[in-house]
Order: sequence, then C-alpha cells, then structure tokens
Amino acid sequence: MRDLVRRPLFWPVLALVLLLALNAVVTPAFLSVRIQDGHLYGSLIDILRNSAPVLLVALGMTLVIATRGIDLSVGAVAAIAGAAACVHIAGSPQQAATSTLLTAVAIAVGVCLLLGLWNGFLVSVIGIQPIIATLVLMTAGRGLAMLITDGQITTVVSPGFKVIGAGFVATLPVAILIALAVFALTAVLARRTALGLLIESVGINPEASRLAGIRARTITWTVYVFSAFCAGVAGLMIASNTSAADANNAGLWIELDAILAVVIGGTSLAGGKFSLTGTLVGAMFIQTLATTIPTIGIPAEANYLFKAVVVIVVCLLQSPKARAALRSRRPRRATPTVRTETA
Amino acid sequence: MSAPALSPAVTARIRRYSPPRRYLPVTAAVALLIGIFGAGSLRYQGFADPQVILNLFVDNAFLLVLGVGMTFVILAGGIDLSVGSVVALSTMIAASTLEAGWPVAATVIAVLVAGTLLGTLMGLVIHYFDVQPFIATLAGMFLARGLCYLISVESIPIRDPGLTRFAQGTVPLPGGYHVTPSVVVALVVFAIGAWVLHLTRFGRTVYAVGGSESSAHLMGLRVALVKVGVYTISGLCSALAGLLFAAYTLSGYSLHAVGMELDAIAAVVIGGTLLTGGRGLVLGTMAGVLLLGTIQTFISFDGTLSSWWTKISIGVLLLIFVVIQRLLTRRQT
Amino acid sequence: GDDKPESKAASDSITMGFAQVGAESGWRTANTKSVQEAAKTAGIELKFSDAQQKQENQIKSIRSFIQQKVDVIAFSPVVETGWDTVLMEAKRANIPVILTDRAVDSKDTTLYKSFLGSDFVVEGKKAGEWLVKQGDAADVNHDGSIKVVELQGTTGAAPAIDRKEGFEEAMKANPKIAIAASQTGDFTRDGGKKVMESFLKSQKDIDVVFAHNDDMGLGAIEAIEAAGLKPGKDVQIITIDAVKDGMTALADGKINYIVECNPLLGPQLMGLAKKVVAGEEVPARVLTEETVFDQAAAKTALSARQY
Amino acid sequence: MTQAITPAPSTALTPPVVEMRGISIGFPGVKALQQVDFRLLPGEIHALMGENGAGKSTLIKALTGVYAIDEGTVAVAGAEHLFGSPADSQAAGISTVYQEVNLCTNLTVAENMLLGREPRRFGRIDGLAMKARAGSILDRLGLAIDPGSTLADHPIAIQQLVAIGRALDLDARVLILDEPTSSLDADEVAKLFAVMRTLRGQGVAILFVSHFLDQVFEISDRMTVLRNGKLVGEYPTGSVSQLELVEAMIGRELETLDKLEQHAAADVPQDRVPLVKVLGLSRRGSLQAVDLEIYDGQVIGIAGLLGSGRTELARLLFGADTADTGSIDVRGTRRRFRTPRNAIGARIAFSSEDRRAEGVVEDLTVADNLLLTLQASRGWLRPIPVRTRERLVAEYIKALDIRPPDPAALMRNLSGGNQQKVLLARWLITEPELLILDEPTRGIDIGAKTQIQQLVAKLAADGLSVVFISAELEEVLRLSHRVLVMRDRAKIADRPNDDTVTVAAILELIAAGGPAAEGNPDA
Ligand SMILES: Nc1ncnc2c1ncn2[C@@H]1O[C@H](COP(=O)(O)OP(=O)(O)OP(=O)(O)O)[C@@H](O)[C@H]1O
Ligand SMILES: Nc1ncnc2c1ncn2[C@@H]1O[C@H](COP(=O)(O)OP(=O)(O)OP(=O)(O)O)[C@@H](O)[C@H]1O
Ligand SMILES: [Mg+2]
Ligand SMILES: [Mg+2]
Repeated sequence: MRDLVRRPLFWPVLALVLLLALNAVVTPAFLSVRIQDGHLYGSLIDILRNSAPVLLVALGMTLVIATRGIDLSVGAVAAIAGAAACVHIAGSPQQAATSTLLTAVAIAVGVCLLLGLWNGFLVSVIGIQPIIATLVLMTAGRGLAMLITDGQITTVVSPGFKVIGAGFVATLPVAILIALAVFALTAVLARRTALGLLIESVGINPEASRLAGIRARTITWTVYVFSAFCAGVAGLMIASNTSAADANNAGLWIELDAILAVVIGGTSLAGGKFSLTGTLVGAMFIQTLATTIPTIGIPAEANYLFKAVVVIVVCLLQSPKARAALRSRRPRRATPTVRTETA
Repeated sequence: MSAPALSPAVTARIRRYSPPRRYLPVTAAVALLIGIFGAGSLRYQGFADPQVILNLFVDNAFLLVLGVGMTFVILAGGIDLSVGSVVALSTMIAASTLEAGWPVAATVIAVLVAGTLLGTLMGLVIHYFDVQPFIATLAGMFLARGLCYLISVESIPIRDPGLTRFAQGTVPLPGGYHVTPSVVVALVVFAIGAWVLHLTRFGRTVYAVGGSESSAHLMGLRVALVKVGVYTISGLCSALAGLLFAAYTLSGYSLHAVGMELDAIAAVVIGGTLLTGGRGLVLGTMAGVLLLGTIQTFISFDGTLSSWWTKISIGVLLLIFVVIQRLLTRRQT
Repeated sequence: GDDKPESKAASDSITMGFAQVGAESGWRTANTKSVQEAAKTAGIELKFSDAQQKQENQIKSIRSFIQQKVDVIAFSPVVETGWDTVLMEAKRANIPVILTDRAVDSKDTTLYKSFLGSDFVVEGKKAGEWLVKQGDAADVNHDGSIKVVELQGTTGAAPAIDRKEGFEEAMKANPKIAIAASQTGDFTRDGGKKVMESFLKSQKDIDVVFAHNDDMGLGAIEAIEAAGLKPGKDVQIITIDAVKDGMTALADGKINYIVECNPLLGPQLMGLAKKVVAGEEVPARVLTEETVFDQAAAKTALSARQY
Repeated sequence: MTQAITPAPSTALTPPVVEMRGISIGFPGVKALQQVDFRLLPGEIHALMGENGAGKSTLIKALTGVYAIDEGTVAVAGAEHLFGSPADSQAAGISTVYQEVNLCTNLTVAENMLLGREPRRFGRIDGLAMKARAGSILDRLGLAIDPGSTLADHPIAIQQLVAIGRALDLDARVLILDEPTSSLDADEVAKLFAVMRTLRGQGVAILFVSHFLDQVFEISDRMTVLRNGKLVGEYPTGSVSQLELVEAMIGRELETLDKLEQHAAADVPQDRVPLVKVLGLSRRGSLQAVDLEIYDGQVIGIAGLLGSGRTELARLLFGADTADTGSIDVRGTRRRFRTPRNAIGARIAFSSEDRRAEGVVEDLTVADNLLLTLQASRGWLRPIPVRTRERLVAEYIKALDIRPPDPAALMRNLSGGNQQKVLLARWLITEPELLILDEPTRGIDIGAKTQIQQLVAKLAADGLSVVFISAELEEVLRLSHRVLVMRDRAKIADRPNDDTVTVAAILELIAAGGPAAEGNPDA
C-alpha cells in the first residue's frame, strides 16, 4: 500500500477515479456503455474521444517540456491545420472524394511540419527563449488561420473528413484510435529507441550533453516539429468534429490544458525526466473535469472556481512535501532541502 | 574581518570596471525602441508627436505596473500566470464595493489586500509544497477568474466621483502635453521596483535565487522570504494594476484582461530578462512595455489592416524585435 | 498595407476611425467586411483597428484616432461599461462618435451621437415567443412538460446575458416551459457540441435546445445526431444569428427557428456618419433591420444570403 | 579490527567549539553516516579524511543544517543546536564552502562574496563599498580579477577561490572548507594556507577536507578519519605517517604509488604520421597559436598556472569551442571540428574540468550517464541492446570501482569522486584514440587517484594517446611522455619528459619573464 501511494502516478489516477465516481453518483447512467448503431456510446466514450486532441497536443508538449522548452503556439497551429484542410476540401469540386480528403490531410500536416520547423529554428538556431519564440506563432498563427479561411467559419461536407474526429471504426471512435496510435508511436520512439534518453539528457544539462556528443540542437529542433505535428493532427480532429474550421476558436487555450496535463502527469517544467503515461492520465483528467462541470450541473459562473480547487488539490496531493506535511509532523528526512540544479 | 584601507591594486581594479554584459539586452531593447520610433515618424504623419509617446505611458500604465511585479517573479526563476485574472478580480472588487457605497480608500485597501493575499498564498504553496509555479499560478488564475464571476457576470460601471476624477484627470506637462495620474502612479511603482530590485539586499537575493536556488540556500540566504515575497509583490502589483485598469476603463468586468499575463511576460522577456531567472533589469521591462505599446500604435496608425493582418503584423513585429535583440546580444566571445 | 500618407487634400472627404471588437466569429467578420465595403462605396476613408476582444486595446485605438484627427469615430464596444473617459476626450476634440452593434452604459448620452444595432433582449424574446406560440407542439416527447436546455454564449458577454433575459421573460407565458440546464458553449461549435453531449447524457427527455447563436446550435446538431436522434424532430432547436450555415441547417429541417441578428451594418453606418459629420441631427437609436426565419422562410431566403 | 595507530587520548585542553555525537544519516539505500562522533577545537585546523563516498561531505552538511539528522546531537560552543538550514548555522558562526562550488554564476564576483551581507548606506546597497570590500578579500587571496565581473566568465578554479572568499568575509568562529584546493595550483594553495594560518591564530576553528595528503600534513593539527560512513579514529597529525593514514582511510594496504614506470621520452618514432597534428591553433582572447603533435600511445602532460589556457587548448582540440585559426590533422587528414561530435567522430574524447556544469547529467542514472556518449555516437535509432548495456555498465563500474555499484543510482546522489569515475568511464566506453583529460583527478581520493593514474598509464601502453591536464605538477610529470608548459594563454615550452624536467624546473620556466598569473596580453 505504501509503495502504491509513493508511485508517481498514484494521485493523478486516484483523482481521475474520484472524479469519475462523482459523475457516476450524480448521473447513474454515467458509467454505462452501450452499443448503438454499431458503435460504442456513453459518457466514458465521450470523455475519451474529447480528450484525444488535448492528449495529442500534450504528447508533443511533453517532449518539448522535457528539453526545457515550452510551445505556446500549438493552439494556433491546430487552427491552421483545420483551416488548411477545410479550405482545401471546401474549394475542391468533389468535396466528398477520398483523394480530396487525403490531399487535405497531407497539406495540413505539411504546413504544420513547416511551422514546427520554424519554431524549432527560432529556439535552437537563433536561440530565442522558447516562450517568446512560440508566442510569435501563437499570435501570428491565428491571423494566418483567419487569412486562410478569410475570417469565416469554413464548413465542409465530407463524410471521410468527419471520420477523423467523429467517426467510428470497429465500434471505437477514430479519434481515440488516432490518439492512442500517436501515443504508442511516441512511446516506442521515446522508450524503445534512445531518443527519450537523449531528450532527457538535453533537458537536464544541455552543455554536458553537447560535450557528450549529443546533437542537442537537432534534438531540440525535432521536438518542436513533433509538437507541431501533434498539434496539427489535433487541429484536424477538432475541425472534423464539427465539420468546420473555426480559425478563432479551434484549439483556443489548448496550450494551457496541454501543459496542465503534462504537469499533472508528473513531468517537471524544468525539463528532464518525462512520463508519457503521466501525460495520458493528465489529459484524461482534464477532459473528465471539463465534462463533469456541465454534467453535475455546476452553474457557468462557478466552473472556474471548481477547476481551480480541483487543480490545487491534485497538485498538493502530488507534492511530496505537502504529503509529508500532511502525514506527520516528524522532522525532515535526510533529503536535500533543495534540488541542486546545473548552472 | 573588516575591510582595510583600499590598496592601490583595488582602486585600479575599480577604475578598470566596465559595465558588464548583462546591461546589453536592455541597451538593445532601448536602442530598438528609438529605432522603431524613428521609422514610425518617417512613415506616418503625426507619429512623431510627443503626445503619441506620452500616450504610450497613458495607455500602458497598468501593464507597466504588472510588468514590474512580473519582473520580480521571473528574476527569481518563477512565473505568475494569475496576474491577468487578478487584474480582472481587482476591477470587480473595486466596482462592486464602490457600487455598494464604500469610500474609495476602503475600496483601494480591499483590492490591494485581496491581491496581495492571493499572491502570498500562491507563493506559500510554491515554496512550501514544492508545487511548480506554472501550476500554482494557473490555479490562482482560475480561482481569481471564478471569483469574478461569483461577484457578477455582468460588467459593473464605476461612477464614484473620486475615482472618476482620478481617471479623467490630467497631469499637464510643459508644451501643452499631458499624462494621466495613472502614469504618475506607474512611474512611482517603477521607481520603487527598481530601487528594491537593484539596491536592496532583498533584490540581490531575488537574483541569487533566480541564478541558483540551491546555491542561494547553501549560502544561507533567505530563500523562503524571497520566493514567497516575489509572488506577494506580484500580487500587490497586479492588484494595483487592477485599480489602474479599473480607472482606465471605469468599470469592473469578469472578462477584463484575458491573456494580459502573456503581455506582461512578453514585456519582461523582450526587455531582456531571462525567463529562467537571474538576469534582467526593471528598466528592460519598461522598454518591453513600450515596445509592445509601439507595435499597437504602429498598427492603429496604419489603419488599413484587417483583423488577421493585425494579428500577423503583431507576430512579425514581435519576431523582428526578439531576433534583432538576440543578434545584438549574442555573446561576442 | 496601403502606405499612402494621410492626406486632407480634399476637404470634403471623410475619414472614419472604426474600432472593431475583433474577429471572434463569422458574424463579426461579416460585420467587418460590410463596414469596409460600405466605406469604399461611400467614399469614406476608413481607419480600421481590431481590438482582439480587449477593451483596453479599443480604448487605445480610439485614443490614437483622436490623435490622428479623424472626422468621425465608430466602434462596437467590447463591453458596455467604462467608455466615459475616452469618449470625453473625443468630445473635447470635437470628434463625433457612433456606436454600432453594442451599447455603452453611460449616463451621459451626449458622449455619442447614435447607436446603431440590434436589441439582444428582443432577440431572446422573439425566440421565446416562438416557443410559447408552438405550445404543445414543442413538447416533442409528449410528457406534458417542455424541457429546454440552453447553450449560453460566453459567460458575462452582453449578448449572452440579454438573450437569456429576453428568452426567460417570454417563456413565462407558458408555465410548462422550463429550462432544465444552462451552460456556456462559448459561442463556438465545438463548445456547443461538447456541452450538448453531456446534456444528452445527464438530462432525460430534452424537448428543445435554445442556443445563443447559430454556431453552438450547429454543434448541438452534431451531438444530437451522434446520439442517434434527429435534430429538428426528436429535439427542437432555436438559435439566433442566421448566418449561412445556420440557414442551411434550418432549410434542411435540422433547426426549427432562427432569429436574425444582422451583421450588415455598413451602409447604414456610412449614412449615419455622413449626416453626423455634416452636422445633421440623427436619431439616438437606430435599429438594424432584422427578421425571423422558420424552415419555410429559410428555403426561400437562403439563395439570397450573402454571408 | 586492529589499528595501526591508536586514537589520540581525548584530553582536549580547550572545550570543543563543535561537538557532534552519534550522528547517523541514511539515504535511500545508503547508510551515509553511522554513529559518527566528531569534535572541532577552537584555533585548530582539523582535517576530515576518507575515501570518496566515505561521508565527509555528508557530515559537513549534517553539521550545517543542509541535511536533517536521523540520530545524534550537535553542540556548538557547548549549546545543543539543530540547524534547520544553512542560514541557521551561519547565524551561529559557522561559515562553509561546500564541495561543489555553490555560487550564483549569474551574479558578479563581489555580489557572490557579499550576498546577504552587502554594505549599506541609507538603506541602499553601497556599490562602491561593496567593490572595495570584495577587492580587499580578493587581495587576501591574491586574486587579480575585477570584482564587478560576472562569475560565469571565470573558470572553475577562480570560482572556487571566490567561494572561499565569501566564507572568509563571514566573521565566523568555525570555517569549513570541503575540498577547497581541488582545483587550485600550488601557488594559490600557498596563499590559501597563509590565510588559514592567520585565522587559526585568531582562534578560528577550521575544518578542512582534501585528498592531497601533502597538504593535509602541511596544514592540519589534527585529523578525523571516516570510512564507509563510520568513524575510524581521531589523530593528532604528527602522530601518524602518510602511509598509516592511507591505510586507515582505505582499510587495507595501498598499492604503492610510485610503481609507475618512468617513461622513456625518446621512443617517439618521429618518422611516423602523428595521430593528431595541430598547427597554429588559436582563438581570439583565449589562446595564442599553439603547435602540437601527438603520437599513438603518447601521454602529453600540460602544465601551467590558473588561467594559462590549458582548458582552452583542450576545448579547441575537441571542438567544444571553435578555433579562429589553425588546423588539426588526424592521422594525416585535415579535420575541422565545429562541434564535439566532429571530434568524437575522429575518436577524440574530452573529460571536462567542470564536472557539474559540463559533465554529469544529474537526474539520469549512473548507467545512462555511463552510456551517454556511446549512445549519442550510435545515433538515436540504434539503442544499445539491453545485454550489451548491462555488460558494459557492470564491467566499467567494476573496473573503476564506482560506488555505490548500483547502475540505477541517480548520478546526483553520487559523491564527487565517484561522479568523476563515471565520466571517465563514459569516455573509455567509446574506445577513443585520443583522450583529453582536464583535471581528471580533481577531488578524487588517493586510492582512486592511483587507480586513475594507473589506468592512464595502462591505456597509453595499449596504444591510446592521452592529453593530461592537471594542477598537480608531480602527477603530470609522473605520467607524461612529453610536457607542454603554458603561460598567459600561450605555449612556452614543449619538451620530452626526461630527467631535466622537474617540478622546480617547470615552475622556473613559468616564473621566468615576470609574474605569470597577472599578465593579461589582451587586456
Ligand atoms: N543526496 C543524496 N542522496 C542519496 N545518497 C547520497 C546523497 N548524498 C550523498 N549520498 C551518498 O552518501 C555517501 C557519502 O557521500 P559524501 O558525499 O558524504 O562522500 P564524501 O566523503 O564527501 O566523498 P568525496 O570525497 O567523493 O566528496 C555516498 O555513498 C553517496 O553516494
Ligand atoms: N588569475 C586570473 N585572473 C584573471 N583571469 C583569469 C585568471 N585565471 C584564469 N582567468 C581566466 O581564465 C581564462 C583561461 O583559462 P583556462 O580555463 O583556459 O585556463 P586553465 O589553464 O585551464 O586554468 P584552470 O586551472 O582554471 O583550468 C581566461 O580567459 C581568464 O578569463
Ligand atoms: Mg565530498
Ligand atoms: Mg582548466
């Protein structure tokens, strides 16, 4: 039991479970999952499906944060991806054709990769602080998205496109499958190859890593590209979910949710060690929280307060210091009072 | 071990002293500001009017105050995302208490106490419970925004004669120019901030904690005081900025200042302060605030940009600033 | 951009400073376009500025318009409150001000010449009245009560507050109508869809959705369809705005009723501006021409819609 | 356990200023201290001795409130204390320089020395007084640097002196120096010792940790020896010989140090292509043009004072900095080293002098740190197979006697000396042809130091070339085939290590032509 409590993910998972339990109590049908029209249907499925974009963005963000960076531009990149795809589809003579869909997705992903290259260039080559480097695209990116859509919400009629965010394959929502696939891909890349180790090393001590022969610059660059890629896929999902590209609101503030997910999952913003599973739990938690608010009937006025309280409680529970203080009033253990960081 | 009389070697060393590299980013920001103003004056008629410059202060007084607080936090290696919401909360408290008939002084005190308390609370959580600043202040941001909605979801006008007079008053300057009382408040805050940060032990410790918290701890510095202190200062500054904002807009509104924390952070960083802490000057923050203001002035003088081109231009100008600054301050060695 | 320096060569050409809220919705961009095009047609030089939904930005641009000595200032205030100071400055500089779309809450009505825009309370009321008129036809599942869920606009925004107020007022006429749940969908499709999804699961037997704008209504349609229900039939939908996508859905029978909120204020605004600059008297309140659409009306109107 | 030496009778004349009794501290998996007693008398210099990981630094941190104590008591001047933080211990008159230089490199030298005690006038910090006070401390240490310069611009040795300066400025009754001399040269050490003697005369109690036995015997009055977290004994310095002390520290007989064979200097085959040939390598402001030839199996020792440019030369050779002029040929082919990767590709390895900033990756495990470079050169797509990993890690942990021998231990929790061994192993695993070692024995205990020296000799015998930089001239001379002498960022001599080359001869060389440490050619 004690070991379990010490597990890094114990508290986030517990918080998630409690939140789900709260829902189940308030709405008895909450936990029920049934098959309807050949696909799974139920609140839990909704939560999973709706958490897909945040999860995707958070995956990219996890790697960026592991290198001591941050990517504020993900929301704008998501908007651009949705805009590019929808405008292409809407402008093509055969909206519903598969070839149109494929080129639209290719264009969107291609654009996002370019944007990621751009962010990575600013951070790793020019040496601009990540928060400012990505703030540039965060601001300009929405403008670009609006430029693409001419400021209008671009609606498309493409059953194929709709599948990405709202479709089902073998009773499962496609969005979940995509997110899990990217999650698995990331996990394999990070943990089955040496990439994860190299990223962590760069995040913990960039200079030592460089001297150890790691291509610190390339790695930093790559994670921004990956982050933009994830944001792009998330953007496609968001657009597909409503079959429309909303340059203004697609992915608005998703960067905050993503960062929150990463941190709740136990990855430190100071860089270094990261946990993809943690991020997964964090993203689930955030989406469950968002779903809980309307479900249990919290008035719109109070939903920020609710969110604040939950976030504070989860973070306090996660903090070893807070837990030690709660558990007993014994003198400190022989742990260094502060982490020593590299100069 | 008291200091003996100065040896010749020491005096020679003092004379050899040259301003260290750390002033470079600020210098670059100021140079850039001057350059951009030159460009604006050439391009747009009426841009060179000194009142345009004064209006930069008038329109950004609250951001300057916010930036000063944020400078403390960032220098100490933290970040404060709650400031925008605290500004909104302050306007709400101010508007609702004034509406309820409180005297201005009581309102001001209530607002300042609320902001300071919230800041202290976040600082305590960050230091004593080791919660990451980003998260603690994000929770603070939600909390303050939530409290706004609890007070009222609608905007509340401020009609109190005292505050109205403060808001609409002008401080005449020679040559027919003028600023507002808010500017004076902001400049006083700026001066105090610079004093505390650059000339007191507390300020030095802020830099030390930002440079290396563990070293500061091992050096026997009062890390706890500083870490909690900077968030307290930031909370106080946000509350004060909220009051200035309330005066600026003569209203309280839950949706005021959404995203203003990013403006404040951007101003601080553009002013040459390292986001990782330990390096930067309050003067840089002023330059950063003015640079952001100049971008807006630029765009509104242009007046032909559609909404999206406005956003793109802001991004591009921001980019130009940071790239030039980066190139100017790239280590020579 | 157009880098022609501001020239006052022709003394009769009017320069208008227009401070727009932002580009936060399709409605707003249609509104912007209308203003820009109308200015061109009317021969008015337009200084346009986008406040990105921030009041302080709007105040700044108005101040800069004053600095640039424009002939007339028009703006859609982000919020109702807090305009006295800057409007006073405009007044001191003898620059007339016209409000569009949204009102300001100021005791001193001499600060602006006219307010051109629709009345959000009336819009909400129109929506409610239609529902009342429907009577038992709105009780889709015949359980004797009409259960409404409301998709609110952004919390605290004037249209959200006013539309809610108007709707609730009209609703009182039929005691069977009750709002079972009300949440903000932030005026977006995605928000509308997500909130509707959870409504569908936490509320049984929803009869009617009232969405504060078309976009949230369109999101709700997606959610309703995903739940295996037929929007417009199994759940009735009322929205406000009448943008093109909304009208299409209405014509397709997925929405039941739309109250129009017309964004094409440009021509009316330019007319007002010319009069104001010429010193003529103008009415203090000018309502935009607006109508309502049911499914039949939508089919005929759809082809002529330009936004 | 039979001791070669008997502990001194505990009849102290004066009551101890610090008395620690029965101190125990445990970390997850390690008992760092077990029931240790320790006494420090006023007016003495007390050496705390022990191997790497014996618990010296932990004892110091227990005393000064960095770590909480599991068991035991601490009394200062007779009164029992339990310090909650370093600030508390400072307030009680204990001034400490911790082992890993703990300063704020973003601040100036003066600020670092006076943080928290800045002179004030009218409530504000008095900048001039501050610089003057800092200047006078620097003078005491004989350090000719600008107190207004940023600390980050100075090499680690200077930083160490600044840290000592900071401790001196505190009017303390107890001064603790944890390996203060590890990166200092003889000259600097002499100055430091002079200061320490003065303080001792004033009644200050000084606790001193060093791995240099000569220094310990020169300066200390008494010593306490720790081994594996346990107290071995407390001795007056005069009562033990070096050999006895070493045996007390390591608990067995030391393999004698001077068994390394003297290298014949003449056996360099001049007709062969050198492994590395450097021509006119220079960098503005840091190094004047240097020529150098390194042959297979050759050890090149570089001698010089602080700031003489040794590190810079090594960094240029490795591509850590880029040279302004000059060329590097490896096995006859021209190479350009823009990044360390280029050099690693040419099978050159470089172990930095600044372990903490440029070496260890603190939050990774020992195993990850060991394999970092190998992995980096294989590329991310080809992770090292688990089996190879385990084999290599086990092999090198054993070969270099890394303690604790736990591959999963976090690097940050290793003692300084063991971290150094891991870093060495990191490079050896890549099987380089040229190994550049910048101060590899800094902070390493006598046993480990011998091990490393033997390793270098053995590697050279196996055909590896080594560039060996050390502040300890004896060490340089013992190991090298050729000796390069540097001064003022220029090479002033390059000669075979024959009988004519002695410590005295090198010091003379450096001294010739005026004060070496002061000169700054491009100031
Ligand atoms: N923070 C920590 N967490 C876990 N283990 C630690 C920590 N600090 C030290 N140790 C362990 O405690 C033991 C004693 O280490 P300490 O640093 O006191 O050694 P030391 O005698 O100073 O060695 P050196 O001469 O190498 O500096 C070592 O085994 C070390 O790995
Ligand atoms: N006594 C000193 N006074 C001023 N500057 C110094 C002094 N000592 C070192 N420096 C700095 O050191 C730099 C070159 O040092 P480098 O690290 O190459 O020398 P080093 O011989 O390797 O010394 P170290 O013993 O620190 O390894 C110079 O640029 C100078 O700034
Ligand atoms: Mg030690
Ligand atoms: Mg060196």
